[in-house]
Amino acid sequence: MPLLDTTAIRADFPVFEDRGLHFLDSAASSQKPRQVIEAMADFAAHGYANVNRGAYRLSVSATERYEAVRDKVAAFLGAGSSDEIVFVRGATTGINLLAHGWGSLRLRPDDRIIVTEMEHHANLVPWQMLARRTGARLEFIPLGEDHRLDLSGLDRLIDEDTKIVAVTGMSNVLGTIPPLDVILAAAREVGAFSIVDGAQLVPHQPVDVSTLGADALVFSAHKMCGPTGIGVLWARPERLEELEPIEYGGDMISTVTRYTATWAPIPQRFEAGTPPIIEAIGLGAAIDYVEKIGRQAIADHDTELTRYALDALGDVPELRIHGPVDTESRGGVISFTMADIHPHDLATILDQHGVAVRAGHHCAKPLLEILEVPATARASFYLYNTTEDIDALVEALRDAGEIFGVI
Amino acid sequence: MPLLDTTAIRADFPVFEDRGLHFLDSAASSQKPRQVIEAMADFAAHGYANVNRGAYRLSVSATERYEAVRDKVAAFLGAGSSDEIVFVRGATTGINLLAHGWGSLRLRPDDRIIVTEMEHHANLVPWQMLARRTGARLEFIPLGEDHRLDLSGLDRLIDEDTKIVAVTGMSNVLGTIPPLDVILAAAREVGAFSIVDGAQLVPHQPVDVSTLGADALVFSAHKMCGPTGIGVLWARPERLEELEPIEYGGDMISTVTRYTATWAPIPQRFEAGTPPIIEAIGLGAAIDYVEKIGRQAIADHDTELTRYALDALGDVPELRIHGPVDTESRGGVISFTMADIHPHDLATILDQHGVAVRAGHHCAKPLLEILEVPATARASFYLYNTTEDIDALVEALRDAGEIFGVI
Amino acid sequence: MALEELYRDVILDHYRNPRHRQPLEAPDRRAEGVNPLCGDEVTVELKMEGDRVVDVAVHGQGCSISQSSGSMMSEAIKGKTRAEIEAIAAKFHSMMTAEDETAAGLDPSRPGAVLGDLEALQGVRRYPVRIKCAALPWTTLEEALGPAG
Amino acid sequence: MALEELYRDVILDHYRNPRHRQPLEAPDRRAEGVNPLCGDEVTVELKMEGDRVVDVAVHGQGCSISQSSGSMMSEAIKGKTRAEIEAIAAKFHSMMTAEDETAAGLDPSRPGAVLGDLEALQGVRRYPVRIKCAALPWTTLEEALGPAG
Ligand SMILES: Cc1ncc(COP(=O)(O)O)c(C=O)c1O
Ligand SMILES: Cc1ncc(COP(=O)(O)O)c(C=O)c1O
Repeated sequence: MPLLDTTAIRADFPVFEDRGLHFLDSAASSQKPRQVIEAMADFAAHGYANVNRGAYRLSVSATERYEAVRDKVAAFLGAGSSDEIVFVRGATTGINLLAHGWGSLRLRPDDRIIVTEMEHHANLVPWQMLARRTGARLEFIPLGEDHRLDLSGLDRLIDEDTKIVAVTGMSNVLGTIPPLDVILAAAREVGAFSIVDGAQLVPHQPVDVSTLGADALVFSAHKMCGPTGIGVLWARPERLEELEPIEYGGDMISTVTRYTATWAPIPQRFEAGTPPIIEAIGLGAAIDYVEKIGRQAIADHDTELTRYALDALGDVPELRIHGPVDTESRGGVISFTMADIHPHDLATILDQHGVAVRAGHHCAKPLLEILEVPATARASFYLYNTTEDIDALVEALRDAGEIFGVI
Repeated sequence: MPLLDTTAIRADFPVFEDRGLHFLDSAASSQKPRQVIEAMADFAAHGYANVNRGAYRLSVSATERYEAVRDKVAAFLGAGSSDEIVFVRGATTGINLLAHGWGSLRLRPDDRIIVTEMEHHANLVPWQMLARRTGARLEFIPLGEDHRLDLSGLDRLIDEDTKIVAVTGMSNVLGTIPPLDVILAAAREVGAFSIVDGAQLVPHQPVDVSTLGADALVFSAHKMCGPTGIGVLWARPERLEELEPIEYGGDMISTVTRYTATWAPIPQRFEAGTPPIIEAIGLGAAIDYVEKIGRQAIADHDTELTRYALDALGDVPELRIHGPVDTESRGGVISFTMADIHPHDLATILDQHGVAVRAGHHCAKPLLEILEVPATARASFYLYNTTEDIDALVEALRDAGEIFGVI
Repeated sequence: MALEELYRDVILDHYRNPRHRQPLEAPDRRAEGVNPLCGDEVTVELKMEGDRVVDVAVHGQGCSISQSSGSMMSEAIKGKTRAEIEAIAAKFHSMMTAEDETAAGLDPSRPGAVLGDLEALQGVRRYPVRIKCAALPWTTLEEALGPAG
Repeated sequence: MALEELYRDVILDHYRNPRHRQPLEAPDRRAEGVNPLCGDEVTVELKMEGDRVVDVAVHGQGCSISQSSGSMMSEAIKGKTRAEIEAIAAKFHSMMTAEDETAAGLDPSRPGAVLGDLEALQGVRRYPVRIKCAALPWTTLEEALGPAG
């Protein structure tokens, strides 16, 4: 039923040589195909040197390969130019850069920052702290009954005082994909800086910033078959012009005297110090990998698995799903609880069945507050998952129900 | 003459399968041994999952391996506890964290920040900007005639108003190793926060923070046979207690409500978001590699090569060395210029001989101002270099002299 | 799959029917513990008479391991002196880290003889990530008791 | 090793004896260019009469390639109209990026016939990292001239 040739794909991922592993935690971080692992190892072995300012061939070619990944990312996102691509450590770092480098300078008391009730801490705590520093007010687009956003009050929330609208592209707890077009249009109308936390979205769906309507987008390589240690901040050139660098050091300066410094052009200005060079090569290989399979195909595959899982989980007694129970505007992330079994206990039992799920607050405590659960277990799908993984999940859940005597 | 078995060592570094490569740019970044490359590839292939909060075995073992590297770093540095080790993106990020997270909150107008005239921009520009934000004054321990620091005015520079003393452990331009003990003792006397930029020092010398006398030390893995994308901030527990986190997001919080958050214990508090997990494994392997060879042996090897090079370069007509011309308190970094040949032209010619050196301002523009040169060429040594590399350098320099008609 | 070894009935019983859960009116000592990795929470409240814990409350939220451990702990320490409690805690910790029952100082032929219900938690030993769950009430108790003096 | 191809005598001559180095008294136009990667600097000053560059100064600091390119450029553009300069610049850029002399529109049998001394810079083509050095004076000139109008 799923659309991808998972047999071929799984053969690319060495971790699945362990046949008993049902890895359902890609929302935390994805596994890595050998194409990515080998590209990094090969570059580290034979092509490595520090980038920029190098006058010898090894360094020149390393610089070219590093910069070629910037071009690749720009093309991948539909950006107008590679200069709109800033390499950062990850989604978290990208959001913090925007909060410190734009928000701190521009927000005034009683300005508004709008987020949603389903943000990851990475797209919440930086805005809380920005609000505290500047006196701006943080407000929330609420969650509706259906585990989707309730946009009925959007006009009141996003008004002339609204300076920043930061919204997740896909909830890492519920799987919900918000109606970005509506929210971003409202932000544009009032001239607010609009930011999409693409950590969950970009690895799983085609995203084209030329039509997205956002001012900025962040994502991490490690959730998209790529390495840890690198992520991307894309922003419109006008917004990057407004952004002040917050990390200072080598490679981000134009001139330095004893007491003053001026900044290098964008995007280097935001990349102080030796960048994650080997990781950039890995990100390039990850994009190649994902593009070869096709982002739409991945999205469709996610959807099919989600449909299958919602169905199968619906038959498990005492199981409660937290999130939309259809596949409309949702990704392959399913949170659940089962009777009074604590999610950590669930996860331990599932683990004994080879089923890897995450349990906890998923870095979204205020959302779990609303869901009125201290924790959930979460299964999430990616291009290498199969319906067998879901069957194993369901069987393990039944075992958990029996061990705890709830079914 | 050098003390290390470079034949065996070079066999560990795949890049040297290119026999014609004389890599003399380790001060910018070192090459990577297969032990490091393979450890990372193997972990990415078979041991990878996101760390923390994982309730399944793969994630638990990834977390344990990640945290074991923290222990390894603590032992490597002689730290009292693993809780004193913060993983950062690199030396630059570590220094910026201290400037923002400690300096911004604690400095008052007319407080003093002391650096030296031979700092890398990474240990200069963050302090310039901190001075600007807080009204504190930035002052410099001057360079003496002998390309070493002139400490004669130290008493006046480091006084009760001095709140931060940030000094390089080894100049990345001159090779000079400052008398850290004297400077750090002066800082301690007045209660200033003392910081050693160990980017060049730690990879090349035994460094033991239990006797160093500093409050904090930073270094990057990539200059020490390790990967890009990770570095270390060590600081005394009391100082880490005083430090505010500056990046907010997952894994660094204890509780989060809609409008407030409290921080996780140290050091997690300073590590927002998914950390450089694969890179940490690489750093662990790099430490193993360096420790197997021995840091004192590496330092001695550097010294022998430096002695040989200073000798050989001394015989090249028209060549001028910028930095100490003996091996006393200096590392294996030699900057030079030759007659009116621009360093970039030198580097291009050397590159044609397979000799990789860096040319430019080496991210130390104020120092080059003092040296009265806009740029230098720089050769730097590491555990895989041999006297043949230096012979090739000298021969290439003679060729350059001939092409430019200066010798 | 030794899951039955982990989730013994007595654990599930304490999880579902925690003892001494009712907060004390005016506790002499109180401490809150959190496992930052999983979010489990435990609060320990003590009523002291001299060196003796005359009443105790343990409440919180979290997995069956942390909560049952807290419940069992409350039974084990009530009425005991600090010295007696320290001895129990030491036995408990060695049970969590020991190789097997005998090494842990338990008596395999007489289950429960040494640590009572707490012995049911020894299966946790095989699940290193859960040991912190079992230990949480105990570290919180330690904090509540404070240094001897 | 085609280093002699790169560092031709005429380049070294311009490097050491740069033409039109003396800053102008009251330039009509001026621009400063920096190559952020290597730090090379070039300043271009122009004295205009209508569309024509009647006097020029080029000074700066950097490698033999950027500085000789500036010096040669100053000779090539002095007295020329904007349109003529644009034509020279176009030829120069195609020389830098072309596959070989013929593709670059040069005449291999008559060195210097098309671009004068500037043709000596064609060896730079084989050193991609240095092309930016050669181009720096030209991009700075473009900035000094500003958009046509
Ligand atoms: C002395 C010194 N400090 C700091 C740095 C910055 O290190 P990184 O670029 O890895 O952050 C370097 C390396 O370039 C250096 O040589
Ligand atoms: C929605 C969302 N935003 C942000 C993040 C943070 O990403 P990272 O930890 O890679 O910085 C995550 C991942 O945990 C996420 O799921």
